[in-house]
Amino acid sequence: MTTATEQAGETPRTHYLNVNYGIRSWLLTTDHKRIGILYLISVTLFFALGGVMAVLIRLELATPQGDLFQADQYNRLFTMHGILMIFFFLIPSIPAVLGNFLVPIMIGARDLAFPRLNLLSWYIFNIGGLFTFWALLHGGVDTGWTFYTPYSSTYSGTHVIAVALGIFIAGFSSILTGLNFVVTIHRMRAPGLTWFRLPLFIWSMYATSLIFILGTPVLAVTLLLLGAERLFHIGIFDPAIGGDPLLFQHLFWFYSHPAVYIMVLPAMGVVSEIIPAFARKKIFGYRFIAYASVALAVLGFLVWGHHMFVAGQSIYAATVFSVLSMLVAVPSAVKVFNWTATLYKGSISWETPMLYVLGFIGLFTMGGLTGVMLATLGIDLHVHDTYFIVAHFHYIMVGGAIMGYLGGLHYWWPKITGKLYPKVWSRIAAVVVFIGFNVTFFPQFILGYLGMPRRYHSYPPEFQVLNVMSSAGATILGVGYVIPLIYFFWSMRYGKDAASNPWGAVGLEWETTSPPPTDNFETTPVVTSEPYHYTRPAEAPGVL
Amino acid sequence: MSSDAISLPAHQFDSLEQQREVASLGMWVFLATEIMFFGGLFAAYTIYRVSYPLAFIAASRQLDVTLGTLNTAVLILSSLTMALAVRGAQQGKRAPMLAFLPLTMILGAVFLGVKAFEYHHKWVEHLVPGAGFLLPGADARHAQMFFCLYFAMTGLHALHMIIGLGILTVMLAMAWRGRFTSTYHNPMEVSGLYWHFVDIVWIFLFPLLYLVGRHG
Amino acid sequence: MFPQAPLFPEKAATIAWQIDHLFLFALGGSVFFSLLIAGLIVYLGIRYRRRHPEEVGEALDDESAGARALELAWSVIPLVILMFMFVWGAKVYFYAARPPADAVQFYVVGKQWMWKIQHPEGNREINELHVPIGIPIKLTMTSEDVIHSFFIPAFRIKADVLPGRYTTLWFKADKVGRFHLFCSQYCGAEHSRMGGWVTVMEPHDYQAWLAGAGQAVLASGEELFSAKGCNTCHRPDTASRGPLLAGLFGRKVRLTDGRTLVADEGYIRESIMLPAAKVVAGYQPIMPTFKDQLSEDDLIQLIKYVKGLKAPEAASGIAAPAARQRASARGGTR
Amino acid sequence: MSVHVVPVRTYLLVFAALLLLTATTTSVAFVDLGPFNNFAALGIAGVKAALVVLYFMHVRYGTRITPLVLAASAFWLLLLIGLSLADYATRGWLGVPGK
Ligand code: HEA
Ligand code: HEA
Ligand code: HEC
Ligand code: CUA
Ligand SMILES: [Cu+2]
Repeated sequence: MTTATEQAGETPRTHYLNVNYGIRSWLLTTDHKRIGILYLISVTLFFALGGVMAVLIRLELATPQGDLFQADQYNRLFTMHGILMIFFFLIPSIPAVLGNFLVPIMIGARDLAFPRLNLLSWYIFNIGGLFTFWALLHGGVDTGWTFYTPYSSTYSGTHVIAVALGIFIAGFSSILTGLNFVVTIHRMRAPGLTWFRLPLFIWSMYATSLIFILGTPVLAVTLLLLGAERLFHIGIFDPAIGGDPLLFQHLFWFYSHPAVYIMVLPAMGVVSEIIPAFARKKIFGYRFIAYASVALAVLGFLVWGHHMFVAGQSIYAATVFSVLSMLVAVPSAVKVFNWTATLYKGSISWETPMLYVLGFIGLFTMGGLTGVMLATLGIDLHVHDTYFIVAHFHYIMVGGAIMGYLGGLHYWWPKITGKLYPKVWSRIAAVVVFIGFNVTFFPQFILGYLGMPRRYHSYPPEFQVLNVMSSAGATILGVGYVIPLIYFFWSMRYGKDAASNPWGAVGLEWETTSPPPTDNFETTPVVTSEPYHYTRPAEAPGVL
Repeated sequence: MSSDAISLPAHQFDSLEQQREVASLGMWVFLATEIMFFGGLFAAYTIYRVSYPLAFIAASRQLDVTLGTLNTAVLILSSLTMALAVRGAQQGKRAPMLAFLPLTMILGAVFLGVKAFEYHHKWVEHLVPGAGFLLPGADARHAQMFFCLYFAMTGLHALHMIIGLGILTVMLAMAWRGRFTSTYHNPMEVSGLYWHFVDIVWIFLFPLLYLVGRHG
Repeated sequence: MFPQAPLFPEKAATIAWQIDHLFLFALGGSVFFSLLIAGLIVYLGIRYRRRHPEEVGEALDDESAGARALELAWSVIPLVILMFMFVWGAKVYFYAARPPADAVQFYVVGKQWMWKIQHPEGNREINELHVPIGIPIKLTMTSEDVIHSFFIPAFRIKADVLPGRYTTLWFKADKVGRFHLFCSQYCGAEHSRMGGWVTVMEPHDYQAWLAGAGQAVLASGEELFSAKGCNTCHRPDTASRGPLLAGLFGRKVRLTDGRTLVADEGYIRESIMLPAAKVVAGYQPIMPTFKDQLSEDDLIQLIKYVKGLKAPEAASGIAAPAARQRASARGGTR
Repeated sequence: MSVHVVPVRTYLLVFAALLLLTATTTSVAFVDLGPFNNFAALGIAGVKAALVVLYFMHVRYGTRITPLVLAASAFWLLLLIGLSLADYATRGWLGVPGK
């Protein structure tokens, strides 16, 4: 394999990890790569916390009686699970970790446009996290991650304001990250790097940033209004003065539907990088995939009402939202088909990142197609607020987005840390995750159509068999997530050194050393070709 | 710090020119988020106004148009002085900045003073939503909705003004120390954009809140 | 061991099979596309496995006419399928939204954490709903506190139940039996226990049940109408200060601000709770609010009563008494 | 591209126009124009905002990207208002409560 051949005999090269040491050099860093790693630490902690709650949820649901926790404890569990996983793990995961690390490198820049703002974003994110964590220690919150009024504004006795504030604050970190990316991508590309030479990961980051910028503020103001209503006992969602609880839902979903594309677009970007790398060929339909990213970002803002089909919304509005939701499936379909077509006549190696990515395509397709079922008005009438929904979104978010995130981590890990992880273990983990995932969440589709409502602490006994399956699957899934955690840690100390381009991939990030120097490149690169330029073998250094 | 230290671009940029464009684009993108932030409130306003037109008319009549118009004029004037301060910065002249920045801040403070006076009045007149709310005549419940929105919208606007005053204080200090030159004055430009944006929000708030159904 | 573990829910209402058809069609399509994609991935992954480390894939020309056609095909074919799904789904949804004219009216009040149900005959029950088979039934629902959702999986329908508003659900049961009733919108601690049973009965059993069950009797709407003093203003003589309510339900009403709307339950409810919100053209907003004086149950009784007031001269349109003429200022009399 | 310094005269003219428009909008509000009162109020506010944006905020003299950012945010705001109004405006069309 590729050991330190390049650096043999020389003094250790300085790179961003060893330029300076000590906690201060990390906490005060403005280097986008180090900030990416700071985020990696933060989101992993939140994921573990949310994961532990998921385990407790599944433990409770293994029996129908609701005997492990009190009802109100259970309600806090799934609420905190949803909030931590969505706002503190999945939304920042790929953008803030991989995006931070890769965006400047992939466009040949020395750093993001606003490095100090970038560090500030990380602090803001953690302050928001601390608020939420504080609330968690003091009993948490029990409104569901959706905070529907008037339950959240009037009836809940838990720390709604603290958590809303936590999310509000963390939202600013999203906004600032998005702002940083947009400005960087617009203004700091290397010479020759035109829009249609950008890697598709950059396109998806750009589309994601658009949603950050235009969606997050609406959530912020909505949460502010909710907090004010709780504080002053009067406000604009209050039915007592003619307020409409549905307005809260409109405003909430105006952000939160696009937010699901915040979660999946970056994963799609990762997929678009990994597939050509492991099929060693140019991606099929580059432009269509690029446009589809932007189309998803825009169309994603037009469909929020599909969460309110049975909420008391006018049926005419529901019809409009339904047809628009159907449209949004088209760009997703375009992507899936283009990825699949890329495999045709490729030279495919089943490395770990590729395993995750192929898993992503399959599970995302299933999650997406069930999404289309939900967007079908007649079906949603029955399955709204049942486990069918729970299964749908875990298929996309856990089966899709997290698979993409893990695939990306495995793909760029050698670049980020300069170390290689054990191949066999990583493949085993990928398979365990895939199996555990399906065992956990497939039964939930059946449960949902049977009519088991979500957010249920206890349930009728005839649903038990499927629930036990799901709980058993969650155990497998949990093991699957812990294995990478172990070998990633292991690799940082004991892993072999990685070469600049361990996969033989094409892209600016593979042209610099692993790990890259603080300024990313020795000299500013000049781009002269299309992305994914795999045709001539000479260009792929045979380092494998 | 010496002035030539600042006339070099920061390390991630190739030129001052690029740095300037980046700063301005960054601010504009930030303003886009601000538009959506206020946008949530504007949407709520539109929906309730359409739902309860009579209550909104009745409630809006309780506001003082004279003070509202006055405040609009004050804010527009402050935008002018801000523009002139930025112009000074663009030319690298210290004197206009030192004259117009404080003037802008004073006008901002006047605006906030008037606003505080209006708030106080509403309190005295029992027009603050809640248990003490008292609006003679029709549909007091929905009129409270108007006042909820009124306080939320003008309150957030005032908060932005206060933040703006903080920013201008920093600008004043920087200008005082001669930090700005005709080649480097991004902070002034960008603060100016922010201030004007806050002005624009008011330009919309004023007719929506004060001028509903004044006729007839 | 385990009680029986079904994989597909029971069907007990006429709309259930419509939704099942739609669902099974969508499921078939989804299975097809999932297998297609999964199959292709696995097949291509194996077929084009990398043989030796230096190997490079063969770039396809994605600008060619063939590639364009391919892109077009896999955008348009899904689009067509999607539109088909949409139209079918919307048809079912509209069907579910429109109760038939002869539907029997039940009332449902949700509160943390129980369902209170009123039969047209005045019987009341809690967390149980007894209905006759084969008769369309319409539920008009509201909540006393937070949002709930009335969900009967065997009927495949649900609707959220909102505070301060009415929502509607209708069904025609076609199978005798006992079926789950759930609250499917999260509503607080005991959300998972806010449910019960729907019992579908043969009509004669239902009649027997109606007669047999000793139900608490509510103050009737008519009694409330005089007890709360409604009749001091809404009366068919010259002392009348408010519009005559006979024949109001279903009629067009014009408001002082120029809007017109159709008087439905929601409107009558609002007229009683927040009278000043929508003032009938030609009247002063003098009606007091009854917001704090009426329970949701009382309100339902009153609304039922007001709905039942038939216009005396409905067919002929003969000149009305004084109060009636004043009321005609409101346009759209029928 | 270097900095464009706008002449003081332009600023003063814009300022005068803004004051004039403020006076107009206030006085027009007291005249009954039916639904046009709303259009007038919003139209004038729009013109005022445009003046501030074009001159005080230098969009007239800047790069192409700024109007794009502005247009995008205005468009998104309209989406938010428009699609939620679509719900409120059509409630009750069917005459079945809650549909
Ligand atoms: C990353 C997250 C993510 C993503 C990407 C999506 C994607 C989609 N979602 Fe999902 N959704 C959620 C996360 C996500 N969702 C969450 C969290 C909830 C619940 C929130 C809560 O209430 O707590 C939810 C709920 C939800 C609902 C509300 C259900 C209810 O509460 O009643 C609906 C309804 O329309 C819906 C629809 C869709 C659709 C149409 C897509 C589409 O974008 C999917 C498009 C993809 C495909 C279609 C697959 C690929 C295509 C092909 C392989 C080609 C073949 C295709 C055809 C022939 C059609 N989703
Ligand atoms: C990104 C989002 C995300 C992710 C990753 C997950 C992951 C999982 N989720 Fe969850 N989930 C949501 C988002 C997510 N979920 C949301 C939004 C809701 C709705 C909330 C609401 O209704 O308001 C929800 C609700 C929800 C429910 C429904 C609750 C209810 O309605 O009553 C269930 C039930 O099974 C569930 C299960 C799981 C499981 C088994 C996992 C598994 O994938 C988790 C696997 C992970 C682990 C097992 C942890 C791994 C261990 C470590 C990393 C180490 C930890 C260890 C140390 C202590 C050192 N989730
Ligand atoms: C003080 C007099 C007064 C009393 C008491 C009163 N009303 Fe009214 N009501 C009015 C007037 C005046 C109107 C028309 C103006 C308006 O819509 O508010 C009206 C309107 C209505 C309407 C709408 C009628 C339409 O034609 O659209 C309904 C329904 C109604 N009242 C029901 C009731 C009920 C039920 C009660 C008792 C619980 C009641 N009212 C008590 C004066 C009264
Ligand atoms: Cu009531 Cu859930
Ligand atoms: Cu959605």
